Amino acid sequence: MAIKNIREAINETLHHEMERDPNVIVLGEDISGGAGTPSGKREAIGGIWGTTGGLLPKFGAERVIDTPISESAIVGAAAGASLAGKRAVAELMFADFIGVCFDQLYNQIAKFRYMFGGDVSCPVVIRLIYGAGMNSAAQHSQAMYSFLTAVPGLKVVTPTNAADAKGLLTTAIRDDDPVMFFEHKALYTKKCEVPDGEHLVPFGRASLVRQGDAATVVAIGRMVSFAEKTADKLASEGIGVDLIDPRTLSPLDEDTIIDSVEQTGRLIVVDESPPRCSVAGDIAATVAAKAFSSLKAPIELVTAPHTPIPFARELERAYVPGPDKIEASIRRCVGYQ
Amino acid sequence: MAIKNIREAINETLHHEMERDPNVIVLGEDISGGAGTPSGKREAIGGIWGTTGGLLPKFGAERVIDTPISESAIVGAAAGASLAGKRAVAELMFADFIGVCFDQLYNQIAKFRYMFGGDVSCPVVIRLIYGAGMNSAAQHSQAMYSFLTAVPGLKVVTPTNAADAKGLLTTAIRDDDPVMFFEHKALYTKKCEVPDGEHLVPFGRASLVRQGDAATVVAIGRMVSFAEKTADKLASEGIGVDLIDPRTLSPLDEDTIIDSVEQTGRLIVVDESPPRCSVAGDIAATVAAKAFSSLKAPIELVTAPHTPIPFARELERAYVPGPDKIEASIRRCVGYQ
Amino acid sequence: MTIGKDDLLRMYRQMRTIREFEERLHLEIQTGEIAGFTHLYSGQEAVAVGVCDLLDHADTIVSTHRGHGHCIAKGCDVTAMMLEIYGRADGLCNGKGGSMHIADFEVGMLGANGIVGGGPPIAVGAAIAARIDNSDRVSVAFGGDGSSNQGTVFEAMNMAVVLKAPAIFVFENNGYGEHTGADYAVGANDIRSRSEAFGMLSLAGDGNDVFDVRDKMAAALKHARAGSGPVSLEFATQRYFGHFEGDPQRYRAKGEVDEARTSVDCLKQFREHATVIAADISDELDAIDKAVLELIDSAVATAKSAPPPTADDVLTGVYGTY
Amino acid sequence: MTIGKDDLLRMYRQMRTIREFEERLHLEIQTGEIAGFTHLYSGQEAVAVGVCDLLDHADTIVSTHRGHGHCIAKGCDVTAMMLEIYGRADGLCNGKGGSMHIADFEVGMLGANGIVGGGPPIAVGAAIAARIDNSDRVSVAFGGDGSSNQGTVFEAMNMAVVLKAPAIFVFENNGYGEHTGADYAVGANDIRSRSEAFGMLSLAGDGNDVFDVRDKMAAALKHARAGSGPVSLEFATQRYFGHFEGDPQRYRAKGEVDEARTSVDCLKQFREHATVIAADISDELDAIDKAVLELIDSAVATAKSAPPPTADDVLTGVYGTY
Ligand SMILES: Cc1ncc(C[n+]2csc(CCOP(=O)(O)OP(=O)(O)O)c2C)c(N)n1
Ligand SMILES: Cc1ncc(C[n+]2csc(CCOP(=O)(O)OP(=O)(O)O)c2C)c(N)n1
Ligand SMILES: [Mg+2]
Ligand SMILES: [Mg+2]
Repeated sequence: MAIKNIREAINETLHHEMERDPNVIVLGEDISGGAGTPSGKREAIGGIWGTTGGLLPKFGAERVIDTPISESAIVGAAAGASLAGKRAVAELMFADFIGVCFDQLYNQIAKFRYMFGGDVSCPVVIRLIYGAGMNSAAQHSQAMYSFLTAVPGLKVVTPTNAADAKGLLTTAIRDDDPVMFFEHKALYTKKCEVPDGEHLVPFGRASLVRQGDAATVVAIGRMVSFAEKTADKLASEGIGVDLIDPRTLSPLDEDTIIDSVEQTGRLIVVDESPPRCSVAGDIAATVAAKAFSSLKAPIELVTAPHTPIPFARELERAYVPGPDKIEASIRRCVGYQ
Repeated sequence: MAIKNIREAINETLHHEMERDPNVIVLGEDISGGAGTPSGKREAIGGIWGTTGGLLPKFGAERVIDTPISESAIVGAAAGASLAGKRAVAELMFADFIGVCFDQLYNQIAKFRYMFGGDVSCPVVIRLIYGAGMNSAAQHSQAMYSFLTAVPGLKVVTPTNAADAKGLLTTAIRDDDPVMFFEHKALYTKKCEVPDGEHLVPFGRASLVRQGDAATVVAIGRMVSFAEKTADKLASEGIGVDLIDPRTLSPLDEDTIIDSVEQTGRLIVVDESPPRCSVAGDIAATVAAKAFSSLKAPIELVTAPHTPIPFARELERAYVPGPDKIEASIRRCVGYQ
Repeated sequence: MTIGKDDLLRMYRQMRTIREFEERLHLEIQTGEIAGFTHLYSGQEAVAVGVCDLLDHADTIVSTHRGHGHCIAKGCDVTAMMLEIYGRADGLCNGKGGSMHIADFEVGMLGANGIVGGGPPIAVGAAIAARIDNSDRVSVAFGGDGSSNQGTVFEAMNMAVVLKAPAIFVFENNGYGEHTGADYAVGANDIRSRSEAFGMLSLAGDGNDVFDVRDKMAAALKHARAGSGPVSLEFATQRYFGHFEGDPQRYRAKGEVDEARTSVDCLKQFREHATVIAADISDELDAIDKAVLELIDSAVATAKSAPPPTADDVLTGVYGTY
Repeated sequence: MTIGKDDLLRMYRQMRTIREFEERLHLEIQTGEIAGFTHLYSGQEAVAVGVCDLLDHADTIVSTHRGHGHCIAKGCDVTAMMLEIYGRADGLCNGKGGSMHIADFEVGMLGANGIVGGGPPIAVGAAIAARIDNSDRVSVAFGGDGSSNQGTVFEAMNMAVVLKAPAIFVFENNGYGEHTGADYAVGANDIRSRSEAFGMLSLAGDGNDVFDVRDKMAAALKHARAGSGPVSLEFATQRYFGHFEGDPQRYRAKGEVDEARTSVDCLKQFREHATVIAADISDELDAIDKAVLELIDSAVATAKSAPPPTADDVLTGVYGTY
């Protein structure tokens, strides 16, 4: 075991998987950087988030591919390479850019296996860097995993700590289905113990981050960190909650969520996305349909408002659901008679 | 009043609004047809769904614009024209094609007003022809209004009869916000009485299609027709339900839904989309959060399965939620103690 | 390229099979037994066959909504295709894909595509894979004149150039995108020049002359297999039927199709050329006509009597594991 | 085109204002007071000014992530821009947009854009509107070399040709898309030829020479305002700072920027040309330097002391009515 942050865990996992399997390739914009520049020096950047550094020197430009600014071609090429025997890992430097390649994600990659009769595999991983917290404004801060969770044929993963980042990315790369791997830009420096050597986290298994019987809190992505703080604060007051990190949104570990709600009778879902057709709503609906008899209080949804993401510090801070909002919702839910 | 089908209602509304306001323009692929062909004859088709026929002869090629197969440019051009004083009505001949123009919809059109400080209007209407029922398979049959309902800044409309089609399209064209107008391909020939002259249906007002106190059924798009049949059948057995057609998914008329659930205590939501992050789930979550104390039974979600849409007749029939499934859910919900 | 008699017979059989397949579908569709949208390839056979004749199963192609001809030329089983188009359980895609989504990876057919411009980026990926494998495989993307206005196609061409990928972009300019003419929708209507501007070898040819198509493809293969990067080929051709079956075709000039069928038809031209190269070939060509007719008859008969999928099949084949 | 002294002074003031605005931001950003990603325009001033000098407020432009120069050249208020970049309530977009989303419809500035290639389709729409109004307005889309690989840009160019829309596509080839060179990412690295292949008037020029830019733009305007359709202009230029503030710029050649600043700098060149045209102009140029410096000083001071928006503002301005 060693302490690592998420950025390091992802970089090491990419190195490890590329060593392990010569069919693994990586592509995206400025994955290495420096191609065709006056300096001629490659590795000018190693990915703008620093997650793909060192890959090109070690594995060469054939397998570590810097691309033009052409997301449809990036995702499509990743798909085509994966249909032809590779395991392509493509980076969308901002998840917000799914807008310019959405067809390749939702009409192509997601549907190949089904449309073609069930036997065809497209083992591609799309790494999407998402989330607010850097004042990148409306087009560079979104948490839109709901769009891809909605799409049959895709798997959606949202690691929230370095150990899971390693375990889930390893599973994603070795998985025979297309995986949308969401990395929160504000979590890259989050540190924790990471198992050495082989470490796989299975899809569809939530992790129980905190335990308690007063309520069930399901938090997604960066919201897990906020909910941890809140849970610890409330615990010190004797209000213990189950804090569940689904880890994968598709498949979703309904059992763990429902089992917990059957114990606590109360559900709070925390999601950085706007509320409409969100993963928060999706989980709430599932519980309202499948654990209704256990519910003792209205389901609380803690989400961003139904607005685009504003630029100014004060506005973004007010936009993102924070520990205060989470605490208020938990108290309201627990207090409901 | 006169009997018209939805295709006729939409075509007449486009004619009427273009006559009324010289700033209204229409664009899309084969809106008129025949441009640059050996015959040289325009109006070769009048829109592949026949909804834009007669516009070009009457209003000319400047305002009725046949475009290349370039959806990003179509939606972007509609947006730009609308920022520059026009009211553009663009057709996506299959809603499934949002994949190749999604950025213009969700990062551009939806966000202009907010990003630019709140005073800018982009009064554009995107007509999206959607839905299963014609065995058009995985890429030409989807009902993905959830993707756009999720996007702050957009309004989403789903007319289910000719009168509403006229009233909602009129409102959409005169609205100063971007409106996503979903037309179900299997409903075009559905007929009903349509008011003559000016007829506007306000956004955010659901219609109560059937009345009863045993349960609340919310159905979307084509599902309304199926739910009507089921409701009438059950009514003849003395099981009366409130059948609610939201008509607009964004804004959503939560009050009408919640008021009904407060009477009936039971909710069934019927949606042609797959279940994850769907409008069905969205409505269920809203009710679970805001009308919990009234609920007497688990919320029933009647949706398509979490699969792409299959081609074969037998498969598509099994994929689309039909009256049988709706009936079973209502009975289960009403029977729950 | 020198062409032997077997080459002639093989190419003719392929073209005739496509023609027969499509002409027969045109009739069968009118019975209402076939569901969905069907886009027929009749008239364009020389392109699919001239391009695919020099490929082997290791080489891959991606196709379009008008994909039957590409599938047959690449070696898909005709009966399995017919079953798919009829939506049968034993169809090439178990009835889940239909006419617009036929694929057969065994023969290097990576899929038809219902999205105009959906294929080329995917073809570039397959080409990248070929490069990484140090193989001399190539990857072909078919597309129409209308598709040359879709952004994804340009992105794919540029990326192929940047990565020197062995991708070959084949544009079939049949003069129409649905009900609109290429003279209107394709600025300058010169797809070869669009491709050339990215810095790739770009050739244009006569899509009604299978020999010309094959020669251009031979040049493209020489270039791509040698690792010299992508190639673009534009072929002028025409479709004999509507955009989809049911198209009223009001955009046609009077007698346009009859004229094409009698003057530039690829099969007609082929017979003329072929008899010059091999005087005694006509009987063998007639024999092929007969054999193909029987093949299509039996494919249709098999499809009509084959069992449909069952409702449970809807839920299978979404994921490998879930 | 003949150029009078007022023209010279006006253009110089604009270029100097942009330069000062950006050089000052470069310093202020290091204090940590400015949030988000900022992409500076220093080095490229001659393009924005040469292009916008002949436009009036009725003409529209759409810009990119690197939009400050375009905004200033089109007439946006410099202090209101500074307030926006500082995220203040009285910013041009009330602090909701920030550096990447500045717009001011009053002066025909239809918005910067955080999405590479997001703007050109929108510009085509504005051009269509100009046509419908029978006005002689034009619509300009700015973009970089990297954006010339984004599908949306090609779609926009083709559609503009097809609709003969008065759109002018201005490509600023500064040699880089982020950390990657145009020589690598832009196949053939010849954007002019890409545009020409769609059948539009396409010119290339020296982006460091505001007079050349202005001449090319004059030709473009003559063409577009006359209803002869769209135009594409490619200008070679360079950016002095990193892609965004904070960029380590490991891709630079040694002394690359210093070399550019001393040899081809647009302001330096301008002074040389200007004094040839009007010998006595340097004092006035010096006066402009001084005035601009004061303007930027006061803009920064105003921005620093201005109040931020309040939490409630998050919820406003999403819809006109809802
Ligand atoms: C992205 C997208 N836009 C529009 C369509 C509808 N459509 C299907 S085929 C077609 C015309 C394609 O023309 P072309 O590329 O010339 O191929 P052809 O039909 O002539 O073989 C159109 C517009 C589509 N399937 N996908
Ligand atoms: C669709 C999309 N892809 C990627 C990015 C990230 N990005 C922002 S600017 C940029 C480089 C653009 O290069 P260029 O067009 O040459 O403009 P320049 O930065 O040189 O002014 C990239 C890749 C983006 N904003 N949008
Ligand atoms: Mg065509
Ligand atoms: Mg650049």
